[in-house]
Amino acid sequence: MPEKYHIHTHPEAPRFRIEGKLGIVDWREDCASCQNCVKKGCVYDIYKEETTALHEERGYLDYIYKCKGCLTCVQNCTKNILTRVVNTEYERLGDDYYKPEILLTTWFQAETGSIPVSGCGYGGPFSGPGFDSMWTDMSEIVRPTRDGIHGREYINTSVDIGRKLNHLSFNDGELDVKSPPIISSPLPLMFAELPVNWLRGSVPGILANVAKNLGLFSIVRENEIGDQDASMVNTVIPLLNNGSNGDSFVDSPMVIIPDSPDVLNTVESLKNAKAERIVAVRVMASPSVAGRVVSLVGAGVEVVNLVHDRSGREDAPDSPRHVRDVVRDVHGALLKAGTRDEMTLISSGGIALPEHMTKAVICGADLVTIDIPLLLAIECRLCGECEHGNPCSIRLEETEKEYGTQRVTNLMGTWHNQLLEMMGAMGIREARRLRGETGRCMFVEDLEKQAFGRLFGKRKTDYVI
Amino acid sequence: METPQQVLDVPPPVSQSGKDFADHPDFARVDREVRLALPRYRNELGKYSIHRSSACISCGKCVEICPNNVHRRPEGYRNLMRPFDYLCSGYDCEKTDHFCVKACPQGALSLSENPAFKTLGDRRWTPDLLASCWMMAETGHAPPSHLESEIGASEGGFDRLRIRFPGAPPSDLRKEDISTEIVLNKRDDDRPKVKIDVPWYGGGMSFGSTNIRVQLGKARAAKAWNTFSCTGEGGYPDRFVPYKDHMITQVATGLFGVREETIQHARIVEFKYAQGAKPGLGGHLLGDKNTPTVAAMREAVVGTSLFSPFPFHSVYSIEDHKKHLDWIGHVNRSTLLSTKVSTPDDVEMVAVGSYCAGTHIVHLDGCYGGTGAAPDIAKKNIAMPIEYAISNVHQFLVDEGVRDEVALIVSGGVRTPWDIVKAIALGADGIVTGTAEVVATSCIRCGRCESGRGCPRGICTTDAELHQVLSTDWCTQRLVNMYNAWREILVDILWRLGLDSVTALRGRTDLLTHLDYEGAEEDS
Amino acid sequence: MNNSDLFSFDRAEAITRSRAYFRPDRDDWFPKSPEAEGGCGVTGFACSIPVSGKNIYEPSIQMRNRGNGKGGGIAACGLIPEEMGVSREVLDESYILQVALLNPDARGEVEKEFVTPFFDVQHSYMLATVDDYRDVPLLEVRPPDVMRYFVRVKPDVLQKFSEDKKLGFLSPRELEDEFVFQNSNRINEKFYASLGEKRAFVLSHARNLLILKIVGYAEAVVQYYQMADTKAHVWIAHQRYPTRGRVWHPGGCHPFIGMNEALVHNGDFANYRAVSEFLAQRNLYPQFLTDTETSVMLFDLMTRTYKYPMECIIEALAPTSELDFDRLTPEKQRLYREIQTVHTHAAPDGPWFFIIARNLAEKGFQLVGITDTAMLRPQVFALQEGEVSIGLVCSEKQAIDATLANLAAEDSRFTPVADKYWNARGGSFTDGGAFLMSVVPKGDGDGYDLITTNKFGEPLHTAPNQVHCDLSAEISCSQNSDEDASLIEQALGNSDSSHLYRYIVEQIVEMDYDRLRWLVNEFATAAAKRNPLQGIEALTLCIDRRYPTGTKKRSSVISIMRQGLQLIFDAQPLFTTNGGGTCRRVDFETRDSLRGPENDEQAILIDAREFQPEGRDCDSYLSVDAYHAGWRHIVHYNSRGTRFHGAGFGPETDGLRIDCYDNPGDYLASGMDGLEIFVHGNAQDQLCQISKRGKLAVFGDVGQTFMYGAKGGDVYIMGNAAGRPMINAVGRPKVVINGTALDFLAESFMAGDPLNGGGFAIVNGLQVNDDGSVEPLDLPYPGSNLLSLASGGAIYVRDPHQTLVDEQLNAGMFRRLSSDDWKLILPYLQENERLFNIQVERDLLTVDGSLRAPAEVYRKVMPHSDEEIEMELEGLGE
Amino acid sequence: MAVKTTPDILVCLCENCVADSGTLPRQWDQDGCHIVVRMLPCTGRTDIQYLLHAFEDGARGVCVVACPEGDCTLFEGNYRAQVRVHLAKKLLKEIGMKENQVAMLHHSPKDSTDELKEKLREMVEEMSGL
Repeated sequence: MPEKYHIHTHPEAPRFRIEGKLGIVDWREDCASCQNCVKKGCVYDIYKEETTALHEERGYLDYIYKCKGCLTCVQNCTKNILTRVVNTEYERLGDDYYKPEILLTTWFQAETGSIPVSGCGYGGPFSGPGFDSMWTDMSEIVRPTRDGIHGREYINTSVDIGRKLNHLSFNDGELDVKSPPIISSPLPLMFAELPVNWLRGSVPGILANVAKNLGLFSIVRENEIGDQDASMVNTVIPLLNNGSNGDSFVDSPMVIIPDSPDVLNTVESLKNAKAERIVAVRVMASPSVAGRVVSLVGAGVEVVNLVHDRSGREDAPDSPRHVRDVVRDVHGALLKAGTRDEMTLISSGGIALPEHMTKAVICGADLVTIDIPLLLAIECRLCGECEHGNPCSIRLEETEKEYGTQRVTNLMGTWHNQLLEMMGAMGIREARRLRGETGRCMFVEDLEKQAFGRLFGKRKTDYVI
Repeated sequence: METPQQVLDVPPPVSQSGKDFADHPDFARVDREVRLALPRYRNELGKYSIHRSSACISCGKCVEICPNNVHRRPEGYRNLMRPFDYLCSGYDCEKTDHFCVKACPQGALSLSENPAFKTLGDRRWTPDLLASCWMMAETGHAPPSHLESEIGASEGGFDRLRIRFPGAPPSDLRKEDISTEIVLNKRDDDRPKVKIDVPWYGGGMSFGSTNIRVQLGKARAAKAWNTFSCTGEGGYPDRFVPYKDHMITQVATGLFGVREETIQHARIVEFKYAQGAKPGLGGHLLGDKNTPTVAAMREAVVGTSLFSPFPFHSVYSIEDHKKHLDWIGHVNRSTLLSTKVSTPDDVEMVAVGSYCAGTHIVHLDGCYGGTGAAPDIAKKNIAMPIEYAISNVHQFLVDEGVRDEVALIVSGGVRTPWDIVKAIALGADGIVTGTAEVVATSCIRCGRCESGRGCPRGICTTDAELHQVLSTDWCTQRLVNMYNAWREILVDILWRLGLDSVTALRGRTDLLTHLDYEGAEEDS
Repeated sequence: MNNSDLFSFDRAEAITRSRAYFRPDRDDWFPKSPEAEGGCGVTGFACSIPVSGKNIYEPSIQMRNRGNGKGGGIAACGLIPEEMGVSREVLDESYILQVALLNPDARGEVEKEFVTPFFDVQHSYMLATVDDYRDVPLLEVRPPDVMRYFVRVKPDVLQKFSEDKKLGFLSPRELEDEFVFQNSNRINEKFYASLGEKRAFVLSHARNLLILKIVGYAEAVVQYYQMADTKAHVWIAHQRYPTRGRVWHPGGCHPFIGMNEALVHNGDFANYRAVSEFLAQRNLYPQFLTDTETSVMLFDLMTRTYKYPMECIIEALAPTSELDFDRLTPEKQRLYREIQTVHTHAAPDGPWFFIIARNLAEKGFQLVGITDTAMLRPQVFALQEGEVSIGLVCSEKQAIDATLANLAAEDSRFTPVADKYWNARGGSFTDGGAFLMSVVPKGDGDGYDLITTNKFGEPLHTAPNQVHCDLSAEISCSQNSDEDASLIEQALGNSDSSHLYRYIVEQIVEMDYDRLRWLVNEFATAAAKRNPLQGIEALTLCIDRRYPTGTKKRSSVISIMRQGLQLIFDAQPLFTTNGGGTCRRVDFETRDSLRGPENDEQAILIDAREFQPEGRDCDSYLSVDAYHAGWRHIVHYNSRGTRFHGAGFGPETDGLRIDCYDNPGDYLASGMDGLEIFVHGNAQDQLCQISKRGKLAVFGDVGQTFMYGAKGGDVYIMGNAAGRPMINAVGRPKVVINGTALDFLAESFMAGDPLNGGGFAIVNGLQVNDDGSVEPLDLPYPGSNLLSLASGGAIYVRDPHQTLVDEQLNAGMFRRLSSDDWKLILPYLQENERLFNIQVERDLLTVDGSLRAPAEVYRKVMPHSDEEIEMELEGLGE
Repeated sequence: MAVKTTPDILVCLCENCVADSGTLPRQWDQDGCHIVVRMLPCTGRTDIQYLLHAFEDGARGVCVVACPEGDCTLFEGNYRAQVRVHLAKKLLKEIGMKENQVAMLHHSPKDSTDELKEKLREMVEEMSGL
């Protein structure tokens, strides 16, 4: 039983200017230079840099996007020469799945290592596509909440990966069955293999280092695994190419092979090579994936890695389903086949925020894999320059190892704490009990039918999910 | 059997005790009268901005014709003041005869959208809703028509519900006869039948997190309108004693500042099981916010961080909850009991369970409610929006046959009188205001309440310097005005619906339509 | 895998496959339950002799306020053949199939389709009931008629069943069990679950065990089905508090039948869906959709289908975790790791507490109590061993005492006080959070023994070779009466009330019960007239203190002293009668005649019988009126779980003294501000919440969340505190706990610096045995969390052997005891000595026989004060 | 602290001139000069000191791109920018540098971003000659 798992974080300031959302523009000509200028009264002392920036010209605009948006200066200036603008650079950040807010909060978490806390209620849309269309449950009077985050009660977030027995069997008190090999991850997440154009410079080294420190697993493509020292071996999971025999990775804890028509004998040959090594099969999410997974598991596959695209969608010609529906479909099919408890389901793709990890586990995945958030932690801006072959504006490949490691460790620390917050709220103290517990979450289409359907009849258009 | 002598140094009592206030009777007196409560800042943000170029020859033509008092020239001055463009009704004015830009002989005036206005607010509290709330708090009447003051832009819940008005309002119904009273004790027990004049009361903002002047403003506005405000978790400052008939005292999970003395003050005791915005999570007041006055109130020791756990650690089932209610009922024999819960998946079960345990008021706090500080992950993801919870709980209580024995009060995302009508039509008896009251005292929802020295605008802060910017009278007047504006709009809506009281509106879902559902005509 | 387990592994597969046809044809396998419930009241006892149904009556009434009359049920195991109207052989071998007929004409169909074709019916009858259900108090809904059949499966049916389902592996009895189980499932599917309206369902189908449940209180079951005189070895009962669903039929009520066991449970699962999914993959589908049904299905799956040993079943339900896991032996850790890998995701999460009645066929009967790992439900175990032994489990201690009092009235071999009371520590390495009370047949064939073991099989005993007193026998005049008489004169002569106590301590070992009862009786009658207050104090001292009692059981000695006190109390004048004296008595009838004290009246005695547990008619409500009328010394006696003693008096109540006898209920002394309150015995839950000032002394254990949110007060506890003591305490509470706490002691303690005005707690980790000897517990503090997340205050733990480890702390640190610390806590230890006779030198500072310096005995635990932790915690935000 | 590369030509571009969909490279080389684009919330934000500092750092030309007249989102930002550019030209002349090393362009967000690139290319060509 691991002792109380806790990730120690330590603040690590960013190397480059963060694209703030709000800025202040003022017409200095009309300024009456009042003695108690509002700029002196700024509670967050934003303008202190302005005076220095004017003297030594060093990117004088750095400070204006640190404005916290309290409007005190704009509203108090006697000449009303200050006005507030939204930084259009900020609005162009990321893409339609990785919205600017996601980048900003990920950068904050990677910098401070503490979960983002702010005042006033949620200001976003009522609901949204994908994971935004479900709420997790909370419990108060009837089921107690577990207060893990403040460390009152220990909430165990570790999950087991591998094949499990349907039940044990005893012979006059003695356990007389040997359960198959199991590896355990302290968090329900793994580092996925890096998208190709981020395989530059120190980036892969940083992620491997964090995985080693935190005891997490990281998936690496077969040909990218250089010579690793002993300590790395037990946290790296090779992703084998099609038809590779995986001999050079005999003592890795687990390997992943892509699905193919004769994948079963590849699995068998790998298992014969080393029975202790777990073999996972990677399957692309598609409308008919559930049947394929059930047949694979029926044939003895221990772990299935269900892969979606970057915004969590299956590849289907029209209206592709999101992770939350694909995973529930696969989980339900395995349940009906009676084999869900014997295998491990890993969902990849579409996990941008810690709540996505929790919601994916609720929908039925044992654990998830993440890639993009790790890159955001070392300040990537998803500007897409590297995808077009241009040089990276922040030279990601030159990130120092300790700096990058601390940033990603901070992010993992906040993801762990936010997982504890959500599990604590729903009164569950074991991540293994969170899997498939759709009793502890609410889907918007069900709530709509139950509450508004009863009052207003049928919806004109289905809920956009 | 004398006990060992203890070394005691009790922290100094709060400087102004309740007795001080009792001695100045006039201070506690407050009335409903609407008086103009000008904005606290020099440049209030408006939807439009008017620019006066140097071509102006101060002829004063615009001062005469502008009905909204945008252009002013104080007595004895030649030049005009910079235009108060937050009062300007903008392009609507073009079609009228008093359009200052056209009327200006020199063509010195120009009208444009205010660029900073669009950077305000968010999808739930749009800039128009913020400006409407400020105007209501300033004038005490309905906001000007150029502001969209009925719905936000969250594309769901209240924002997709519309009220279905009949053709013509009934001729015989007079607006003065419409009653907006609701009864909070619907049980036939021997506790007083507490009634409030308006179907809402103020939400709890704890001492130690909020400016005492804002809290006093809320308390005095509650007294003026014969409704309630709430002390929040941080204990019961003596300065509330003059308003104890209008102050709900809160027993929260940390049991901070809960003393038999304060429980015996209150006409209503509220059990705070959860807060909508951070359901299922405890709270943590930083050590440096635990000033001597806060420590004295919470009977803690100065400078220690104060943690409130999430659940009541002594309540893990409905019958534990019943014991908890009976305990407070034992300590104060005439108080009403209110149970504030957030909206879990089985909110109907929690509501009917609280009813069985003896509570008079079931207060549901939806997940999109306001907060001084909450993890962002909680605000967005945990618990159900209030709109679903209201209709489910109302229907369930009706099926159980106990709907008329318990007051169902809801909160969390109720922003305008229109939201109140929709909430009551969905099945609530009344609502609790939270963010709306804070916006009335010039909050702009910048979300910086808990970082560093607290709210930069002086509302949710105990910072010695920052909280001087507000005065109790100003806060009181702003809230009295807003309550008046809300009541006028509410009465107007009830009148147009032909209903003579707000209780008649309860559960009338037939008066509502939802734009995404069949049978709803497209939004006008 | 060697072939024997091949055999057992396939055996389980075969049984699971045989249930394949249970799979629901609709695609939504997990419908939402129309009903839901909060916590409830559960109780159960196992006795070495069969006892009548009346006795499950009493604890159920006591816990009526834990239910709301919408559901109650009982189960009885180990019945008497004659009362069942069958022979011994039939009772032992055949199944008692009980079908509840929600509408009477369903009986014909049930029998035609599911009884006559498969079973040889030895005997069957409709259960006798009272004529009109309205005669039974508080029964609003007519309970269903119940048909009871004593059946064996026809051999040919069994043969065909074994072939069809390929169950050749099973022994004949296992095969028959499985057939009965599946047959009942089909009955429920046809007559209850599938069709819209519910017409009938199987109440129970076990051997020598039956379940009855109704929409009403549990005691109404016993009255309505006239079970008051039916005797059985093991009884369990449940008061339900359903909060959802129009309940008109008892389908969803507890207990639920597995195969050979009945289970009641109070609590709620956070992961009901995950548990249902675990069962669904094993072809088991709940039909009544409640947590309890899934619990008994889990239990039956693991006992009958998988044949797990009892210890492993308990581990699967309440997995050992945190520090307790690390303290297990390595091979046990390996075994538990295997069990957890397979079962943790389906272990019930949330507050729960199971009481199970099991029929072990030739090995007798068994009562099992299992608590959840976070110990969130109140649970008390009790044991009384002697010529007749009984083990009890209950949500509240007062219900246990009510049962014993009832039994003692009926059969003098029982005494109203149990020999031993204790709490189980869920998921712990010490007792595993579970206790099994097995009624095992004696070697010589007639009569049974009661063996109590914990999860690990370690037996639990009360003091050996002690005998109970037969309280109903006449008191004969003892031979050395004159010596005792003169002692009584002396005791009453001077004002020292400990005179009698000292005499008793010297003499009691040789005294026989007769002499003791005579002495107490005489003393009481004399004191009642001349000086009742001193008499009360003297006898109270004999109850509070522990001293050697020779071959006499302490529980009987206590009962005798208590009868003496009762004599004094009853002799005091009511308000309605005139007559002087220092005391006035008031009971339920005369409660309106309350008036202030006149001339030399000092104390008011409140007889708590018939008072309500809470509200206007509660005895503590009356005590608040008494205080405002001027009384400054209040005594509560005969209290049975009535609540809020010492609460509701308002601010500044210095000078008020309250004494509570028997079973004061929850929330005692909550909010006290200056008063002094003494509890002469064990206290229940939520004691001393938000206490501000004043003093509390408890001559026994205290329950859950003791001193929750306390602001101050001097508190002395002779025994243990259960879960979460002093959580969220602020200000300056000062507490001495002589025993220990289950877990989460002083969590979020925010009581400043103890050395200048702050608060602290002293944990001595001792156990005061019945004979007054004081011995250290094996671990002063076994919990996994101590002073977690605190920002003030300190805990002084008597831990001479340095057993406390860092993993128990969270943002706390150990510090050596300084001389100032000792100067601070010494006066409290001296007061502790004065109250409980736990002496500072003899018991606290001597370790393995040698006197030690305080710093070597006590360790100080205080919050980690440096900035680093503060900053990290600060990062978590409010 | 921004990326410290000394631009030969500094372009101060108002963010609102660039259509939402358009993307503009931040730095490129043309005719032997290194061009760096600095995005501004509004050209009203340009300060004469910043323009002159660019020259101190060795820039050979500065160009300010603002919204067309009367179409500035902040109502008078581009008007103030014209005043400052005019003043900067005067100062450059005084210290003997060529006036047209500071230039001002107008571009409307409605026109396509390629047109903007074209204008910039011409301007750079002209400036590189100085």
